[in-house]
Amino acid sequence: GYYGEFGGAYIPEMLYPNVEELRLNYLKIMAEPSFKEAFDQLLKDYVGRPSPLYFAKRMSAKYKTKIYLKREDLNHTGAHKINNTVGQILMAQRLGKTRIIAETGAGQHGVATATVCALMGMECIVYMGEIDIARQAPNVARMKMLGAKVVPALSGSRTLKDATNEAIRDWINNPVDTHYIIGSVVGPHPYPDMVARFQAIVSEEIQWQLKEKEGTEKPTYVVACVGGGSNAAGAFYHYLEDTDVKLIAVEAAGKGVDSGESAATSILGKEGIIHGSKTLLMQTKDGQITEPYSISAGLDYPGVGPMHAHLYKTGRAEFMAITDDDAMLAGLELSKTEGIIPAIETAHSLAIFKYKTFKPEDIVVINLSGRGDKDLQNYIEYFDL
Amino acid sequence: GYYGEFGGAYIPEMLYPNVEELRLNYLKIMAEPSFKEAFDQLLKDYVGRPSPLYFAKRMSAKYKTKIYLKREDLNHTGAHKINNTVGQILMAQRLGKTRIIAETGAGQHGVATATVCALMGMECIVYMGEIDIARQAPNVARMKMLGAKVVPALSGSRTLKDATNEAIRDWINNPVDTHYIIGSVVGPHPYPDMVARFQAIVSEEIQWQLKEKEGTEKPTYVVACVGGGSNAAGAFYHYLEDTDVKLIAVEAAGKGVDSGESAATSILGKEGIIHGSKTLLMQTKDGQITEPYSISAGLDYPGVGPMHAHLYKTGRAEFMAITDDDAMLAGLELSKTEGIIPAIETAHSLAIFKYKTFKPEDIVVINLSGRGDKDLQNYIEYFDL
Amino acid sequence: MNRINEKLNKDGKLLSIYFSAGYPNLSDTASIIQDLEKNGVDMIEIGLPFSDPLADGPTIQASSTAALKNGMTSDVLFNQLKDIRKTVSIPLIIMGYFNPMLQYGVEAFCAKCKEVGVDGLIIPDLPVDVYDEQYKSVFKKHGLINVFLITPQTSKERIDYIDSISEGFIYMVSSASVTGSGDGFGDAQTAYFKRISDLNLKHPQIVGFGIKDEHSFKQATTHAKGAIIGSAFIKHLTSHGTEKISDFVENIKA
Amino acid sequence: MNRINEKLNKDGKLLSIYFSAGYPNLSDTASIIQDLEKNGVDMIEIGLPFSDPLADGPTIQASSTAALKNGMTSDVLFNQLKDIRKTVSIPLIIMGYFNPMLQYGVEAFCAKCKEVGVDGLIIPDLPVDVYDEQYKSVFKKHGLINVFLITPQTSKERIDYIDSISEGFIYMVSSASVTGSGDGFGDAQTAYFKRISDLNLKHPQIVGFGIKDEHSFKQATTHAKGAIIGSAFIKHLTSHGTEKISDFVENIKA
Repeated sequence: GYYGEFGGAYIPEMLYPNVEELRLNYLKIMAEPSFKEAFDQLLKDYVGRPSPLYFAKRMSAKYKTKIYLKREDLNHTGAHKINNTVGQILMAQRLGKTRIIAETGAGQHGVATATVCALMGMECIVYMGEIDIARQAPNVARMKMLGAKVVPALSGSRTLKDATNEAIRDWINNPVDTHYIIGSVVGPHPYPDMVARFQAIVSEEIQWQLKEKEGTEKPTYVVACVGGGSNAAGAFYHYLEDTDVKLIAVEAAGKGVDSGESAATSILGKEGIIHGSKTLLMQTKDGQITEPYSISAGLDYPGVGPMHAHLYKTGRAEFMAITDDDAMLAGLELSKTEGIIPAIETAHSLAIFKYKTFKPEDIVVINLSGRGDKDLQNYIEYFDL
Repeated sequence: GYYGEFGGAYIPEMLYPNVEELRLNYLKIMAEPSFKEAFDQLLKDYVGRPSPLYFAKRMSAKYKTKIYLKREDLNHTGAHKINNTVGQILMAQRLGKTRIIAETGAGQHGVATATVCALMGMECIVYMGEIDIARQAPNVARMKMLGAKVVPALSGSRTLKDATNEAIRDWINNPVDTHYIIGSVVGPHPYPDMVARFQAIVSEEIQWQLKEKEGTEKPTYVVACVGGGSNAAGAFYHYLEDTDVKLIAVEAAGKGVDSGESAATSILGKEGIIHGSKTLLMQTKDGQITEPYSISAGLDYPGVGPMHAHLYKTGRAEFMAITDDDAMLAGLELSKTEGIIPAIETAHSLAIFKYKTFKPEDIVVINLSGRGDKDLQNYIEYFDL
Repeated sequence: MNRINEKLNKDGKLLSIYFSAGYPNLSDTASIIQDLEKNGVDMIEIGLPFSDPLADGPTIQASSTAALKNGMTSDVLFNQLKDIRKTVSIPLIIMGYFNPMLQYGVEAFCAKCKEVGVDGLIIPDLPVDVYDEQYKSVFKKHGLINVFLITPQTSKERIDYIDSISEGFIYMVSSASVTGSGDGFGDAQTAYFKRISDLNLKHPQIVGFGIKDEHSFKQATTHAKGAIIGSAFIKHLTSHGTEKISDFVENIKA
Repeated sequence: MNRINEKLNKDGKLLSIYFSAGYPNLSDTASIIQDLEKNGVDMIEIGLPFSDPLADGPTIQASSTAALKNGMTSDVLFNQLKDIRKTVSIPLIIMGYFNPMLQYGVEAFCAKCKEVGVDGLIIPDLPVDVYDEQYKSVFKKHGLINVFLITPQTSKERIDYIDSISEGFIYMVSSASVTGSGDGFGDAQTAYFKRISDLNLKHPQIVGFGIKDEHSFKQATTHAKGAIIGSAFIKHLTSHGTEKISDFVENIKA
């Protein structure tokens, strides 16, 4: 359950049976042919996989390199999140669970969870910070349309971190019938590993798609934004051991890495424990977890998955920090250049071309983790559209 | 250029050269291998085709028949509209055009047009009724993000019909460099035929996908909603000649077919000329075109494509009219039953199960023409979410 | 002989005026026609208003919309014109979109035109080939001249076709643009007028779109038989009502 | 011998009280401890507040948040406790989440505990196996007892493991639920208390979660050595401040 020194399961004893049940079973269940079949079928017919690997011609011309976009924005519900929730709902069924809980920040994981619960006819409770509920009304409405109960987290800063605390409390209170669908590669082992395996379909597809297009499975670079880190985990997964392929993880610098309003967890964080996992997190010198800031609601998580902490610590991945302003401009640029409005999370990845030059023969695969419809209000206000 | 008695090109002489140029070239261009290749490539890598044919297990169980959903909602920009705009932008390039105009009502076709213009780096002007601009702010913002100029139609009822008038005027004023991307199977010949051919990919895929799943290319029924009729044209296309396959076209009854607030064009319309085509349209006895009503902004067009007028007149397709209330409830039902929030247009198709019973062995393919994100505000208000 | 042909056969340049029937007030139609003739106008296009006039600019659309709101319909118009030939002798042409005529019944519409003394029709969205195939005989039966448009983009071949099927004049659209836009004629347009004139077609051309004053009327009629003024006259009606029609006409013919 | 073991060795049922250090006021910590001992409380859990206390209910979280806002830190707490052993002799346990300890340095934290006279720790999110592998020797070196939790869902095998590694008592969570919820104990819970008691573990059990009054204290201690009250005491502090601690304790021990 560790990535180097990071990971583990730093959980209260009350959670031990739940987490242990999952730990003992998840690999076995994932290996069952009937599970694989059901998972693959849903990814294909319900999620709409494979998501295309799209050669961005005009962006490539502009930045004089070969830019491919992995189109997770085309998945059902509009982001990579659904890959994981489809996997976990099947897992929950096989574990005999009848009740699903989840946390959500911007609401994307909440929607993806509510979606698979509707699909399977399972009860769904989504914890969401009271402030986020007010900020993300459309996603709250989507969850309700899908039949989920959205419970406001009233404690702490009333945002994602607190919603996660509430979800964990719910799980503690409902240890037998409930499965907790964590939305990123965070939380106690086996979550980071399990979520990464469900998201690994992203790099699995990149391999054969790139082979078709470029005759090689190996891009020069794989680029992904990192909040908790699930889309990056998926895009990196099959390349982790292959050092021919360079990995770039892009974090949210908010108003600037040193501004005090940032979510550049790897750069600013120190080793510690958050939500059951040892990793890098933003905290005071006393070990209190601090509230991060990013214009992107999906990136303002104070921790980062243990896999990414390890990638940072070992230097396997290059970490870049992109400000709000750079991200917004990159989002607009992709819209005008390729006709794709990206999620603001994703826009961070696209902003690296401002700071990093690639060779003409480089193949740069960017994981286009989500579509920007959910962020329209932000874009409208930022650019005064 | 005719479907039975319907169709033709009832256009002012000022438009003759443009329409004639298109008429003389469109089939030839569409048959060019390089065109087909570019079109297929974009449909695959950019739009995300094939869209899945999804077996809706829980809906099927509920209605005791085999229900398949053709997932056009998973296309880039969220609806079937993009199939046509991708085709037309390639057509415009090959005709040497440098400027694109379009009309839009709810904004979906405007977004799909702005998208392909951004993709190709072409100037894009979208006409939209002043009232629709106010009602559909998110789609207006999307078009602006994509670099399009949105011009308000200030005349008449300031909705779709008037936006179409303005687009036609623009075309009259710019006969040489401009291509007009019409969004549905309406307008003068060759538009209805050309748009239907670009949308025909929908039924082409249904054929082989159903063959994979059910061992037959032929569903018992194909169901699609009809405003102008492009999604139905695409879903019906390859089954038009095959009377083993029953076709159901679903129109918007608004507050009731006889309420005076309806968009059930085929049932309520009379033969006439609208936007260059002879078809069925809603009009006064003096031949003035009337303003239709539907809760769905995509269905409140006073005309219908000439193909559909012909399908209605000949009885080849069964036409049903579904009210606002039935559609909204069907949209909620699909959300809670399958985890898919449909566009309100599409929700009309899903409401037929309330009125029509199918046999257990029937295969009912419903064209899920678009996703409901754009309609969230409507759903929120209607259900008080 | 149709009044239109009679008029075309005369020497001199023709001033034709378009206005929307039923505008500014529903009952103004007949008196405007009478005033126009009285002030020396040679021919009149009576606009039958339509809800979706896609070849018209904002000015004419606005007058159409107002006329519809005033209650104008095909029936009302024919009723207003039923005694017009008692006082008016210049050619009268109804200009309107095809759908209202279709709903009225094309045959019935033509019969009514003949009955009240209308001499011809201009139907922008009835293409010449559809007319040729389906409606020519009905028009002829009722002695109506159908007028077709050409534009700077119309090919020589098509101009010849239109010339061959025409019986009155050819409506020469000054530029490929909806009515009411433009600001006098430039070199391209005058060259176009000359080019068409030089074709020596069987039927004379009357220029429409963009004529608003003495200057543009003269430009237009240097090579053509006449010119039609629409938007500028509607604007005059909007500003000055029906009282000062003489001022408007005098300004053009000055 | 560690004060905890001394206390456990005595006859009678033990009342242990939890409160958040630095609540209601930053400087209340020492006086609350003194008052609790004065009123006959047998053992105290001093809560080191944490920003994200995921095993706590709303009452304790609110007191933690208030304490943090008051300025509570590990350093401040150790400073407040530096003379505590001059006046207090009952066992003192720091209960807190692992991250603040990790930032302080586990070794340094343990050393400080020893220095000020803290006898043990309860760290809900430090799993027993991680403790076993990585931190046991540090705790032992500083004479600190680490207390582990069991719940109704804990397997017999795991209970045995926890019993084997424990040195003081076993913190028996009354139900798999966060602190401060529940409403007295039902049959399932009392059966669970008896089931654990019947295991005759090496280490005594003290029940936590859900004890709030004389009745629930008696229920909890029928089969267990003692019980811990947290949320109910915090609520008392919130309502009555630090003045009437005697009332609270008397009500439990009545």
